[in-house]
Amino acid sequence: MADASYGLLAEFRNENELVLAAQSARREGYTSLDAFTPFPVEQLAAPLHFRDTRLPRLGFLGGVFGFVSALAVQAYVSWAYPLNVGGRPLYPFSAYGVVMFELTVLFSVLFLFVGLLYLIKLPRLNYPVFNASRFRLASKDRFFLCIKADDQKFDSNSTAAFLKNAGAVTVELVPS
Amino acid sequence: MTKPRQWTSLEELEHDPALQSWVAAEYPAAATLEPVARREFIKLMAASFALAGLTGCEKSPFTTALPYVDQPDAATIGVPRYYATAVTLDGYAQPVLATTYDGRPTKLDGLPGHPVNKGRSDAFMQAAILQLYDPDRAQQPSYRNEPISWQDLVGKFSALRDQWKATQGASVRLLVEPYTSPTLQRQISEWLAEFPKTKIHLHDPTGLQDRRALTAAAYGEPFDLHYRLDRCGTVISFDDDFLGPGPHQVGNAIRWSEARRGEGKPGIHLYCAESIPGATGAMAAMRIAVDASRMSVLADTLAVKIGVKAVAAPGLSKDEALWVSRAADAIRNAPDKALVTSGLGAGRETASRVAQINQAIGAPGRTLAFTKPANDLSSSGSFAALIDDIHSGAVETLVIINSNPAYSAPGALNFSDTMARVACTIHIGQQRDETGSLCTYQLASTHSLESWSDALAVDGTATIIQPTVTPFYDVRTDHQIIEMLLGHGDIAADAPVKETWRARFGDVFEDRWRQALHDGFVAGNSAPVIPQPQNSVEAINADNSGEVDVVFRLDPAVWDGRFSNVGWLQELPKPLTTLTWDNVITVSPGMAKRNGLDNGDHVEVAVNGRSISGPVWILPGQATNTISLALGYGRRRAGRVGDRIGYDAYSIRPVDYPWRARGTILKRDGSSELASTQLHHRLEGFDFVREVTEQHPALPPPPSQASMYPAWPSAKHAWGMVIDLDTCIGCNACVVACTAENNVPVVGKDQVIAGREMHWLRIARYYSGEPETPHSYFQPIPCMQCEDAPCEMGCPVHATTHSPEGVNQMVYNRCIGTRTCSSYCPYKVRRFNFYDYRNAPESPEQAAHNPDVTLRSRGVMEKCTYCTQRIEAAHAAADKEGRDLREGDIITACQSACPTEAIVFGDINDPNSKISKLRRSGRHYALLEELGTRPRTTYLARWNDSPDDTERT
Amino acid sequence: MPASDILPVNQTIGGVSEQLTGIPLHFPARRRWLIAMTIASLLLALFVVSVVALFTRGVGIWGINVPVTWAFAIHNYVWWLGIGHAGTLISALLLLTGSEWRNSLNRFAETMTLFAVVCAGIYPVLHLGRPWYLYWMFPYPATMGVWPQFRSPLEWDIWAVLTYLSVSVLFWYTGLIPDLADARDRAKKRGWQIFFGVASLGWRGSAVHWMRWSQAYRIMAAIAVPLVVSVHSEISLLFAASQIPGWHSTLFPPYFVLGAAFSGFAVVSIIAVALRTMFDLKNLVTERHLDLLGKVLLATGLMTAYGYVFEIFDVLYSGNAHDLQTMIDRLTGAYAWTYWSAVFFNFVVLQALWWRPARRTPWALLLISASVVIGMWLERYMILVTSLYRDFLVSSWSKFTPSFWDWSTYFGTIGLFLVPFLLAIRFIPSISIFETEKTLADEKEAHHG
Amino acid sequence: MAQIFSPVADTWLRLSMLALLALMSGTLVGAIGIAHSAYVTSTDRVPHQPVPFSHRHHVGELGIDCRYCHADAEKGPKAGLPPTATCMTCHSQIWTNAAMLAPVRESLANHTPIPWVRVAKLPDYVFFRHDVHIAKGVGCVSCHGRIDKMPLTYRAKAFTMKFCLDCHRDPIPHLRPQDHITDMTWTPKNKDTPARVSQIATHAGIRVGELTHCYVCHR
Repeated sequence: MADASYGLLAEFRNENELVLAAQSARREGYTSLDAFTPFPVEQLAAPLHFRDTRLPRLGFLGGVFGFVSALAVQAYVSWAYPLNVGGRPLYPFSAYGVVMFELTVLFSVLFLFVGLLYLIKLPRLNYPVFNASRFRLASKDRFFLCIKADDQKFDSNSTAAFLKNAGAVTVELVPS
Repeated sequence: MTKPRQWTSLEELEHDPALQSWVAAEYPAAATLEPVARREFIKLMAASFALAGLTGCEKSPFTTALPYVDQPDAATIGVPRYYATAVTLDGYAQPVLATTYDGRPTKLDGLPGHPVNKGRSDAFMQAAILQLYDPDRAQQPSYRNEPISWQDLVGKFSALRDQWKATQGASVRLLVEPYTSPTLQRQISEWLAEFPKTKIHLHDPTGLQDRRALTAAAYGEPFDLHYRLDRCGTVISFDDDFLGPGPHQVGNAIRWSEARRGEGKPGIHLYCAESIPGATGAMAAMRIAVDASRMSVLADTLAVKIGVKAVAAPGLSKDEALWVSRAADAIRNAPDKALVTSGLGAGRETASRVAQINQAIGAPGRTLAFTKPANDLSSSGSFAALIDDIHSGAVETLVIINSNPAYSAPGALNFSDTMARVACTIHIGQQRDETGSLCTYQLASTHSLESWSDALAVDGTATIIQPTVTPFYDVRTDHQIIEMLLGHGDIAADAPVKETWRARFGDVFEDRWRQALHDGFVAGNSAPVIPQPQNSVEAINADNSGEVDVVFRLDPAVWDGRFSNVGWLQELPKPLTTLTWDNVITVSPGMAKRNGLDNGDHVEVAVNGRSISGPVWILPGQATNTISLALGYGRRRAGRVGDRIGYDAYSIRPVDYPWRARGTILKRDGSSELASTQLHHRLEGFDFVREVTEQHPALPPPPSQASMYPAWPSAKHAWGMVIDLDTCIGCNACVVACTAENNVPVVGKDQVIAGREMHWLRIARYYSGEPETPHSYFQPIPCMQCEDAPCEMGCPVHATTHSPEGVNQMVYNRCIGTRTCSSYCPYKVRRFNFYDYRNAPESPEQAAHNPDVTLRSRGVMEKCTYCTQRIEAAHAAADKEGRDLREGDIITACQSACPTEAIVFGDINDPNSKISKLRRSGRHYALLEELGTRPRTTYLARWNDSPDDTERT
Repeated sequence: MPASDILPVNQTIGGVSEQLTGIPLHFPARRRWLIAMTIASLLLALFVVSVVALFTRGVGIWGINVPVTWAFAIHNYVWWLGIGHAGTLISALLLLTGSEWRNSLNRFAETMTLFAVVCAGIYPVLHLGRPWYLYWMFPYPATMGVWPQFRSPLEWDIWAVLTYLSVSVLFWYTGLIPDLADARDRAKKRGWQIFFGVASLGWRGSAVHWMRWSQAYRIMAAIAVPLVVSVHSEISLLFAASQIPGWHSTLFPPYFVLGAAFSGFAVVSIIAVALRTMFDLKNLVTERHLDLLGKVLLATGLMTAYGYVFEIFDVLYSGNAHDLQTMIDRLTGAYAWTYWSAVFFNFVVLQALWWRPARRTPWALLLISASVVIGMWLERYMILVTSLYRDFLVSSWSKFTPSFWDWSTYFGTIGLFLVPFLLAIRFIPSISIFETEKTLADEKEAHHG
Repeated sequence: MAQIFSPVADTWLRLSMLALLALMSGTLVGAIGIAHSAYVTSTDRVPHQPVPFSHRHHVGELGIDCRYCHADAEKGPKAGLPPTATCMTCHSQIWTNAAMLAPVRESLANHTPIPWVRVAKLPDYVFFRHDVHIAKGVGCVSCHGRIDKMPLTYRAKAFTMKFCLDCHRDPIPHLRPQDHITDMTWTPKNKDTPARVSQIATHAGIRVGELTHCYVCHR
């Protein structure tokens, strides 16, 4: 186990090659995989075993929070200083509706955004993969598959060989 | 309002310099006044702790407070005191009850219990208080326009008197305007006793003497006429606007409204022939527009119909004939309740004819009362005569008492230059005005509210005028000054008046004096007489020069010009035109069409050789060939407010008969923007003003309005207001009263043009029908205090909410100025401070403010509050006594001013209150009822008593 | 190229990346940008002057009065907010409907939205009589014990606008992160690297990140759409909640929303054409895009026109005397010119878009869009002034004339909009890189079968 | 390619983000706090007076009734400050030439008022009436605090709108029998004592529920 290294980074020409490589890696029994692409590639969800719904649930939670707090604030205001405003009811729920909706949306989106950053652990300016020489292409037109060093099956040589066979243009050992 | 405690003297406030340093702190401006003036100014401010709202918001949490050094027992800080006294108009007393806070008069109301005005008031009376605080007043006497002390004057006068003695006063002339003051009368006779050859001349711009001249023509000797409108069923008026502005307005309006209310139907019907639309015509059952010079023709025809022997009149138009016959019918139906009147514009021959008709129907003693003038001035020389004497060099000294001939004399006489030929001219007056500034001596005199004097009301009831505040400038009362001229030195202000009345009251002087001061008047008025009219009607050879009748009218806002420097009145929308800050030349729609005139276009009006030019205003209902000029404008030395506004109609006023002339009108280039507060007057078929007829005396009941919301519980009392459109004569008294009570700012002409006038209460003026023969309506519009107020719903910060008693509350200090409330208000009664409209903190007007009402800063909304300060004061008083509020505890400013009691305020929860009864009337309706705003301010429909029952709205 | 194609396939993904990151990194068209910037800054200066004058002297410097207590301030507020609607609609709505052509437009559309909403949001503050008390509109424990009044449409506004602004910012930034990373990686200079590095929060395009990101982005889009609709409906309540004739109508919410989208798309078209020529982006913003924009413009325009027609029908059907009075005033009164020129600029000119070449000729589309922007401005003027200057009581009828300061403040806000917008297109990728790349990739995919 | 940022950069970024968050929320809380603070409500200052008048001595030790000097309190809206003459009723007899009383003597001599500094001052748009509050049984101490313990006078209660509202919403507990209005130490005894009964009596006729609308104090 090479603790000094973060993992092996293999470069592919397009997303299909990347997806195939990812699938075969999974078949080979590699579990600690990651991929880096210039744009979202849905087909990677299966090989990377991604089925997490925490974010949507966070968004819902935020919505509920906004809804309730808006209702609470407005009702409290009427309760705290009951004033006759144009003969309208003291608790005009129809009028509360607007602000309730607005805050529902606001907090839902806030939760989503903060939740996203929290779950993907950003901001993170310094990260091992940035050490890779060709990694800057990952945001341009190259597709990278990464088998991390903490994988049980990881072995710098054999894994590198496997990646070459999978059709990688280049394979690079990324120091951590 | 519980009967206010009335005060009989000021001694507790006199000579209390205790507060100088305080005033210096609070009113830096006081320091800029001359030392003497300053001392007096401080007296004025005596004992006022921080005046509410004067400083928009505090600078520091801790401010200096200055107590009395020795507090008079009478003074309770912050509690108003009331003085019964009077201000004057045309020399007549207008009895007032003056409210003073900590020594500052802040409000004038009609004097309750006075036989003439019964506690009611008019615009002039309300606004008189602002003249007291006029920053442009003459603040000390001057000699050749240099300040001089009274002591020195006493010396100079004795020198003068020696000259006069030499000629027994032959070289001396006194110039007076019509006056009623017994003390002045006494002093003048004293003068004549000392200088027997002195001549008195009369300058009469407002026509008191001309009216007497008319009666003299009709009855052989001068009389004052009093219309007993309360006993009338029918009144025929020939160009006599007896409900219009003037000293008689309040009395006439009260009597007319008493008759008008009747039982279930109008008790009095007016038939008006008018050349210029006025309040009277607006209230008429049948009105016809007739050129001023044709009035006598109509009068003759009426005389024939009534059976008074009269020359058969030349042919009348169809409308004229119809009007005359209807009028004649009305008289025949109830001759014992009929009265025929004629105005100055109608001329001498009409007056004589009218006198005969009245005689024929037995009006004298029944519907028409006569009194001998309490102070008959007909013996005194005319103004023209004075001019001649001056030219002949017979005049060496001219004493002008409270008159401004340099401005208000007919231009043809060219008084200003003529006066220069007089060696010594002495002007006694409040203002260093057009005349004062030309005189050798300008002797600054006091305002009535700081004077000891006396005057008679129109019915002859005397009022002893007592000061409500010691003068805060170095000035003297007219009487003091005359005493000085008579060589009695600088005596106490009350001495001359006491002397007059000591003679009248005799040995019980002290008690009766005190009583008179407390009541505000001396019971007993001039005894009525019943004269015989002349049989002959002197035919005036009709002047056919010119093309049109030119009628001269006193301005409803600034009168003969004496109120020019009063901002409240300059900004007061004039009845019917709703114009402010200007005078116009009104023409008929027909004439406008003929000469291609539009509102504001400049025209030149020429009357025998002299001409003026000004903007025209097309007035629906004006007689086709009559144009009217408004006097009182074009002043040159009125002050910062009134200078250089409008044209000066005096400059073309005829000398012989100054009320009507023949002239020509000519279109000129250019036009000016006029500041009208209402741009559109045609009713456009809306039912804002509703009418009932004797056939259909009740309006259809309003549809019941369901509400999705449960009603808010009301407090024990629920305030409301009912305004009777059938008795509103649009006199503006309520508007000025509201302005005074609520510290409503004056914004100036440009802001009015921009549509930003601030009146909390506006009188909407509408007309229906054809512009040539309109029916006019007045509709006062205060805040409707809607129960379901759209405005309140719109405010994001709770700055306007509802009180449990149903008042729509506006909290200035919470307002952030979104103006949503105004946008949502269907009645547009809210007013916004687009700029900071408050007076400069150092200006004397500050002292006129009602300390119980906050001054509004820039950027906040304001509106009618039902005079909430009065409501809360009444609550506090009642709560202190542990009792409940009673009917009449609360009277709003507009209500107390209204001469016809058209405005009624009260508790709509109390089924027995006056307002509840009115709300049950068949004439009761709410404005824009269909909007479901549930207004608390509602209206009583106008009676349509037109004999031909034409549907008007 | 097949009809399904939006972007010409004769270009590489990498090429797109280089081209778009190239705009901020080594900026082409410096001169044209500088000229634009100078004009914008002058307008901004005018704005500052106007605001100083306003705050020192009060709202009296404007032409407003009673009854016309609201005019330019609220009128331009609505206009700007309307423009600010297109961005979110384009990116969110079309994202959900999977219309890939939006990928070349959404970024600058959203950027435009941000600054338009800022311009809108500043007006309610300016129009206050006492702006320094603005904070009274927020619920906070005050020593007065008085709170905001939540029945007021104006109170709703504050929340609506603030929500819309923050949501737009977050949505815009979320979509921007990957492109910032791209720019970071393309950057050679240290300064650029740090700027984009921090701005992109260290985004590294990890597949797992992409998946979470997509979740967030799509949900945001899903709630952004109803938000857009709600915001302008709510603004319309500012008028509809009153009883003023010409305002008090249930038609208003949809009428306002459609009008908003209409004016918004017009501005998007203008910007699309402008950028396209300024940065020579014909390969990414193709005639096809302009064509589609033209169609959308036509569609929303016709829907807005329906609003006009129905408004009249509404009045005639109700037969309410006051509504009738106001309608007649609008069509024939002192301000009829606003109504008729609104009709002309909004709908008459628009009809050219039925004609395919008009949609595909940049300058034609530009002119038509410009006319729509003017038309919608006039429409808002008409709605405000004609309703207020003659409401219920004849005695309160008045007039309105905008003052110099009304105009200066308005033109000033255009500077307030342009300056930050020009800075944005100067310093950040103004077309979504990764989304265009994806579109291109999918198309190439489709070609290779 | 090499890293653009060193690992420390992340720490700094996170720290600065936290700092920003703290700053924003801090400002908000701080602002609201200051508005409630003794500084803004100026309950923390003892203004300097021309004469170092001690209420503790005159009220606490000598037991002079408030209304002896503030005579208008029951009659009108303003309690009023004592005229110099009132001071001199005693000080013409005692401390006749105490240095600290010099300003008082001068005031009488030159007939110029003593420029006291007002401690209990409400904004100009608030209309408060002493008389009705006293008539309904609100004691001096309720607003002016333990004046009898003040060597020099200061503002004991923060005159915020909340302060007024608290009492206007539910006046009953704050009321007292008329004969204890100026009493600094009076407190309601347990329910059934006569004091309590008379207290109930005093607030008969108080329009509870009608005292919190705006026009009660603002006009």
